[in-house]
Amino acid sequence: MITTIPQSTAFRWTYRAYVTLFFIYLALPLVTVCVFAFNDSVFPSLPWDGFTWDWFFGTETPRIGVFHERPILRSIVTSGVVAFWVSGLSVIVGTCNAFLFVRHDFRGKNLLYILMLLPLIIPGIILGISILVFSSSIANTLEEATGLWFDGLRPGLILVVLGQFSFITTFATLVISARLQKFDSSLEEAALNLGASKWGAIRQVTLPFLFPAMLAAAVVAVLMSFENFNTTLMLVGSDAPLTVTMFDRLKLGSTPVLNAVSLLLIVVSAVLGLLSLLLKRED
Amino acid sequence: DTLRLLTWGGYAPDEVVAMFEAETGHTVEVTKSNNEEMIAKLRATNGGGFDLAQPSQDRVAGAQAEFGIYKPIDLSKIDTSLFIPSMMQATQINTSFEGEVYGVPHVWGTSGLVVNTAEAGGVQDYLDLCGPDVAGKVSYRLKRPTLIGFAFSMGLDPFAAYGDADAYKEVLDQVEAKLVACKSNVKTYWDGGDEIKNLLRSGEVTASMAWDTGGWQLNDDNADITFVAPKSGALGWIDTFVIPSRGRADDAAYDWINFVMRPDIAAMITNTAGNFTASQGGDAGVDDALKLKYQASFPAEAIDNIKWYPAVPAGLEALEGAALDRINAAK
Amino acid sequence: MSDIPDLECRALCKSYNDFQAVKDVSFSVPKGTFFSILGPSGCGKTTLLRMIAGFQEATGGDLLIKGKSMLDVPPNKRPVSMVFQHLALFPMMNIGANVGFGLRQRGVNKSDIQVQVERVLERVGLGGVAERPVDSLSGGQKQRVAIARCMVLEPDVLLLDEPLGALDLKLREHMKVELKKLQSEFNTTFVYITHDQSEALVMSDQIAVMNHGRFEQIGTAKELYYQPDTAFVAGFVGEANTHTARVESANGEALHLVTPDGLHLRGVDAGDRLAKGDRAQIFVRPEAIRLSRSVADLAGLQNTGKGRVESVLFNGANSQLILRDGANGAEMSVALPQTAEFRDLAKGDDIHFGWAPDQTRCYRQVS
Amino acid sequence: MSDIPDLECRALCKSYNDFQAVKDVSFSVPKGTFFSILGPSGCGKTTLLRMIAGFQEATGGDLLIKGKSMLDVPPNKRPVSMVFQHLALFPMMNIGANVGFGLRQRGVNKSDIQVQVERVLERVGLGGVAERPVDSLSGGQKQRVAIARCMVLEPDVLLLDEPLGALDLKLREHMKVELKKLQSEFNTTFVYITHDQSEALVMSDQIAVMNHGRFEQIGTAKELYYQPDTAFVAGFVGEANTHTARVESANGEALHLVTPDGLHLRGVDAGDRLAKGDRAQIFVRPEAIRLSRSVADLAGLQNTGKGRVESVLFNGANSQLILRDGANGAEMSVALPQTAEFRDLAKGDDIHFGWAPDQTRCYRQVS
Amino acid sequence: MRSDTSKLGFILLLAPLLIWLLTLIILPHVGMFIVSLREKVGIREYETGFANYAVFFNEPLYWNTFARTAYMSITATFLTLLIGFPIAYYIAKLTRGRTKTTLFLMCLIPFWVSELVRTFGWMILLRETGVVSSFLQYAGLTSAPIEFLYNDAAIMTGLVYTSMLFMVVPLVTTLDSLDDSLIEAGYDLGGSSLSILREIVIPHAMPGIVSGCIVVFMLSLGNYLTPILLGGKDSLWFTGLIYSQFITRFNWELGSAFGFLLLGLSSLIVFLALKLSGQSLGKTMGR
Ligand SMILES: Nc1ncnc2c1ncn2[C@@H]1O[C@H](COP(=O)(O)OP(=O)(O)OP(=O)(O)O)[C@@H](O)[C@H]1O
Ligand SMILES: Nc1ncnc2c1ncn2[C@@H]1O[C@H](COP(=O)(O)OP(=O)(O)OP(=O)(O)O)[C@@H](O)[C@H]1O
Ligand SMILES: NCCCCNCCCN
Ligand SMILES: [Mg+2]
Ligand SMILES: [Mg+2]
Repeated sequence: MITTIPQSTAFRWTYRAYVTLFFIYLALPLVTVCVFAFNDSVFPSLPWDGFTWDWFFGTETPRIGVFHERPILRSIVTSGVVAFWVSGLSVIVGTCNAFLFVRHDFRGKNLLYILMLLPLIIPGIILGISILVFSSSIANTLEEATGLWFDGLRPGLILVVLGQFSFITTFATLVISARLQKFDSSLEEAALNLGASKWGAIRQVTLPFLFPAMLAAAVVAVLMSFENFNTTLMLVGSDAPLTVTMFDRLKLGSTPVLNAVSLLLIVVSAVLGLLSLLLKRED
Repeated sequence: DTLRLLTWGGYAPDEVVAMFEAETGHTVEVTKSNNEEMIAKLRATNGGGFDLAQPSQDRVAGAQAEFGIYKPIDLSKIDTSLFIPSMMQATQINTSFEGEVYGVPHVWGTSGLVVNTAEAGGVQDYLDLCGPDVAGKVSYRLKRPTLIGFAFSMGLDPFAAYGDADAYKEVLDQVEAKLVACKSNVKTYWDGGDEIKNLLRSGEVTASMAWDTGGWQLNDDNADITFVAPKSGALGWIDTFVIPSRGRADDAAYDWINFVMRPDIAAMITNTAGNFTASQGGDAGVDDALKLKYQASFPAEAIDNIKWYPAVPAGLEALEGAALDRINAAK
Repeated sequence: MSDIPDLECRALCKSYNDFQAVKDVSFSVPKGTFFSILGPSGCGKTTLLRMIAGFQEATGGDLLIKGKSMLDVPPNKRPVSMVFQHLALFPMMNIGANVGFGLRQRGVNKSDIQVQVERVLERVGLGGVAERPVDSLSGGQKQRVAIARCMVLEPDVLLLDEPLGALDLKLREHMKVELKKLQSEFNTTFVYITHDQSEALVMSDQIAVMNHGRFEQIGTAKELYYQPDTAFVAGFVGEANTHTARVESANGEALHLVTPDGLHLRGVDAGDRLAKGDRAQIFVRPEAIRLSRSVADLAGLQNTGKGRVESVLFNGANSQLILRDGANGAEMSVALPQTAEFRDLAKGDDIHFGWAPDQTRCYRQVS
Repeated sequence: MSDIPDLECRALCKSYNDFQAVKDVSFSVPKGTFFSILGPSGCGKTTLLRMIAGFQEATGGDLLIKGKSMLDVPPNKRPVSMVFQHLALFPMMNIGANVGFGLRQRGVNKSDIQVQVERVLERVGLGGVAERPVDSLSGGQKQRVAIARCMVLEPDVLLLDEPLGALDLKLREHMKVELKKLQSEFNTTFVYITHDQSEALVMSDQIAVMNHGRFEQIGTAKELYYQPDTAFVAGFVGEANTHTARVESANGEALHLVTPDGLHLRGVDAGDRLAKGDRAQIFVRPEAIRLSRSVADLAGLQNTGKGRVESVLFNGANSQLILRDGANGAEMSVALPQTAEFRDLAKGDDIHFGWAPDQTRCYRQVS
Repeated sequence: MRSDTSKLGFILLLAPLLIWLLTLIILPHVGMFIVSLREKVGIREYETGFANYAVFFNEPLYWNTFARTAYMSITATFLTLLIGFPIAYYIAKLTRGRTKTTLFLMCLIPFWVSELVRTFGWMILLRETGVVSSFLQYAGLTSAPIEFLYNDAAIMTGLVYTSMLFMVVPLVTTLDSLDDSLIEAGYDLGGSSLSILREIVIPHAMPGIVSGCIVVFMLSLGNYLTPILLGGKDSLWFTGLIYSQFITRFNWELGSAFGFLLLGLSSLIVFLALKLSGQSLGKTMGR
């Protein structure tokens, strides 16, 4: 049951075997994806035709490596731009929300809190289509009324950013609120008592305290943005982020280039994921 | 300018793009897609987001009527002499709406059967895909060409029923029943050209309904696999150029059209995409091997038997969609 | 000039909605005094202190520092500093930055800050630690940093909200002595709140005992201990045995009382001017009770009795006996004298006890 | 039958890798005893208790309850119950379900459980609260529920791991007395661990003082206080002034010592058989030191001196003086007698002091 | 004066929240609802009514798919809980220090990789010419290749895999907060492992279980990639229907109606789960 309670050896070993199997199950698909990035074949499947770096550095069709695939490189940049805006916006709004929910009491607070949590239980695809439908009808109305074009309200990067922002902000709010809740408000009072102004106290004491959480929230936001598919799919215009590009590729039939991209993604995500955990542990 | 091109896989090979960019100074961003998604995207953006798209000719007029997502083609900006006149004309007729022309032809080809003759030599027509000898080794798309192909194979004439929704519904019901019964034979419904090629190449699928080019390309690696024009007739399609109503780089779009229709470029595209183009003299530079395969798949009577798609009247797609959904849901 | 008190409260009040947390509190603290506010949990100490610091607005009365009203001065402009219960050292800054924080807010230039920070750290015995992170210090050292952080600003009044509450027993004992020493070195006015009587008694020049939002008594430790003004103070400061009784006769301060069991006691009136027939509450400290094996030894004491030892709570120098009074069965605790004479006393033994009338303080019973 | 002890440990050991947390501990606890284990933090108390409960495996020695070895019995089968430091009441159950938990595990039927739960709750003075949630109780009440939860199972031995540690001062004082009372009512063997000497002294029949994994001494409170076997016990139990000195001459137990400053002291050998020339550590309790304004009064005491009052730590009955010895400048704390004679003593006053040789316990100095 | 500035501060904090919720959550859903009420009667002609909802109820295909999606999602949720609980327990209670951190991190790594990549991995593993089939042939356990892809079991494998971390993480967090001494106390009072699990561990872990289940259920219900890519011809999933109404049928009106029904279903099931377990959304999800 716990380490201090004696258990039979058979039980302990069965339990350990189960845990081991579980982690094999977790690792298997990822390891497979990574391994086949080096298969010297145009399919990411058996048989194993030898080792190659082509799917990273190749320049000859059909073996064009990730680093020479313009569309993939472009979509990585697109994903990066989207992630930047999404994490920036959601951390800012999340920080405001955290202050609002932790520091203020007002009528309707509970209702707003539930509303704030709602994006967690709305399927991503619904978020996507509702924003698509809504922004399109606004755009139609505006265009009819003014004769101008409102491209920002049509599928494209702006909507992708807004769509992802709409639910990632909830995560940012939760992460930052959790830390702000742990903030001992007497620290702020101490700053006031030592002569700091209200804003000075927040800037010099509260925000530095929140910083690890804000950074962790930003990393989480970047990761969620990078991997988001359902919401993005409905809002994407001509600039497709990486997952959408990969999905299109996958539908058309996969080559190990996809494995190569995945491998890079896994490496980067793992690094970022670890980073965010390290930051969280500072809490 | 940047030309945002919404097209099929293979229609804008990297070398062609590079040559075009070098020659004109435009940049090209290629998004690969299919008919439904092209229209869906343009509908969502209200005709924005892209500067040039390539739906099939039967999908232009209906979509224009419903959503108004294209702008008329300015034929004066196109070097019409580059096109095979008959195709140009047929396409213009099919893509006209309220007196304006919305599309010009680019690539044409057929859908038929791609078969591993060593393992599924018996497959000669669409209905043969439902035979017991290929059980579990079959693939086709769950899209309208499959409905049409099976209808012809069952001795029906879906195109004749286009004008009459009830009659067409009748046709669809029969096809639906057939495809539901056939479902157990299917390994998976394929989606993109490379996907079906992978399935055939790996041997997971031995007989499929697919585009002709796939068969010819696979033939290079495995002589057993090839395209077979079905007994009841291959389905002929022409993919077009259309200009989205809110495209922002019309000049670049026209430049692209005129560029890729040049016989030398057209030949390059044929060599990668596998399909012939509407370019006058474009087949001159095509690999002899490809021409041979084409001729082997299409003896004269097979060419005559090709069923060319007429434009889809608006509204029929809803019927087809419902039928496809039911097939998908069947167990 | 020097007769203006550093801190003065005049009928200060604070209500939360209907609830009056601080009621009409008035006091003044002369310069350089160690002033403690002692009271049970929830009596309003923190509220009072936070009003002085400016974190809570008074709902009535006035508050003056060096003779100037502070009511409209925001907390960051008041010449008072506060040591928080959990110290509230800034964890994101090193020790030097913590101590220099207030000077930075005043816009003092960097090199001056550094000099002053180092000087004050040395005064609290922590020279050379400026670069170290806060967490590298022990509890007692942190305490000193918190004080240094305030003292560097040379406040008129230093407020301390139970700063020893979070420390463990041994360290608390030690810091009591240390705090008092620091205060007399800096010669700054300290206002110290606590619910631990021994802290207040040991350190303070003046103590105010607070209860239910009111000050019950202000005085030195000895005054509170030996001459408590009210029953509450008598019970809260130090231990005491209590009885209730009726006043049989009053002769000036000297009272003659009878308990409900008919026991006669002699006591002194603690100031409530009790008269015959009044119900009184009586307090007798355990150490005021003398023990003896023979009645004769206790002859001089007017209140005597005989009891049986219920239990011996042996605790070295602070041992106590729990006696059961033979006359009325009441429990009584008696400090066990350090003389070897009573060391062998055990449960069940009988013993005589007695105490003097002037150790028997009587208050009016409030029912 | 009754001479089989309830609990017996024989050379019990516990190592964590290289580190020996409990070393060769042997003791036995007769039925009905309140047995305390007292020692500083980290000395191995919890480890020992958890071995008894079965949550930690002994790495050597034997452990018997009512004469039966428990080494191979899993914790849920041992006839001992444990009151955890933070009580470990189940927050997901109401009070009745908490107390009835153990009986449910034994398969006792529902109505019996209800009856027994109610009975034991009444015995701890909490009748009728069975339906209430755990959190509706005060700290002291929770304590009693935790005890009731164990006692309902009628264990042979009840183990308590610093159960008062989390309570505040006043409540802790109160619970000390209460715990002792409960123990004698249930007449169950209690094994109680604490690092607070006053808890151990007040409640226990027998106390073991533990240090670095070893038992230094087992005895009653008085034995430990007045006849500590080792320097550690002398320093840990009760307060003491310490000196170091060299033995000048030894005459049986009586020693004559000289401090490094040349001061001559008379003391008794605490059992280390000191000889001339040995270095000794000397302990004198603050309350053993007598004060007087005249030297003459202290004539009988062989160790005397004169000092100046450094500070008066007034704390009611427990007031202390800090004296600075005029002869060698050492600080000394002296309990302030309760007699009014010294009440007016103030900082800077000079006073004579002295103590008897038998209050001067000497141990061999371990360098 | 002081209360004026704090009022301004409050409004400044409130504004982003309101703008966010209003323009990206509330109004879009209202808009979607309005669109779902538009019946198409001809080319570019619409009327208002519930026809789109009627389509749903009259076509067995749609509500069958709806039911299947709900049923599969609930199954996936239970499976995930069943598989994940012992793991979370192991990490939270049976490991310490470095091992614990490592195992916890190992749990998280797949979580940070896009779902697409994870599913892609399963495709490579499960396809007829894939790793598992080849391995079985190599090991002599089977003579012919086996197709593991394109069936409900494959979908379930993918869903459980994708969701696992969202179950394990909240479980580890709540189990971590279970004081070991409660378990010891239970044991000390004579409890068996099973009764302690039932009476102490599970009641304590309830908020984690509920929040994990809600998240996993929502993720499964709203999943699009896994059923499409692993399910093949049997991939039917309600999100797929929504997607095809928007993308291949250009029928936003029906698609919006479907979207609303899905939202209704998910809210209903979450509501029921919260009611049955006596938890609240704020408590479980807000952590
Ligand atoms: N913001 C508030 N709203 C309502 N009542 C409050 C508020 N703050 C404190 N109180 C009440 O005022 C009374 C005094 O509280 P205060 O914190 O001043 O007590 P305290 O003497 O410092 O107690 P402690 O020794 O426990 O710190 C308490 O009864 C408390 O419940
Ligand atoms: N699992 C363990 N592994 C290694 N060392 C341990 C372990 N548990 C305890 N120790 C060490 O054993 C020694 C005794 O610990 P134990 O908890 O028994 O002390 P304690 O007397 O109960 O202290 P406290 O009064 O602080 O509770 C300590 O030095 C501790 O660091
Ligand atoms: N129904 C029309 C099909 C059009 C197909 N275009 C195919 C391009 C393949 N490379
Ligand atoms: Mg307080
Ligand atoms: Mg311990």
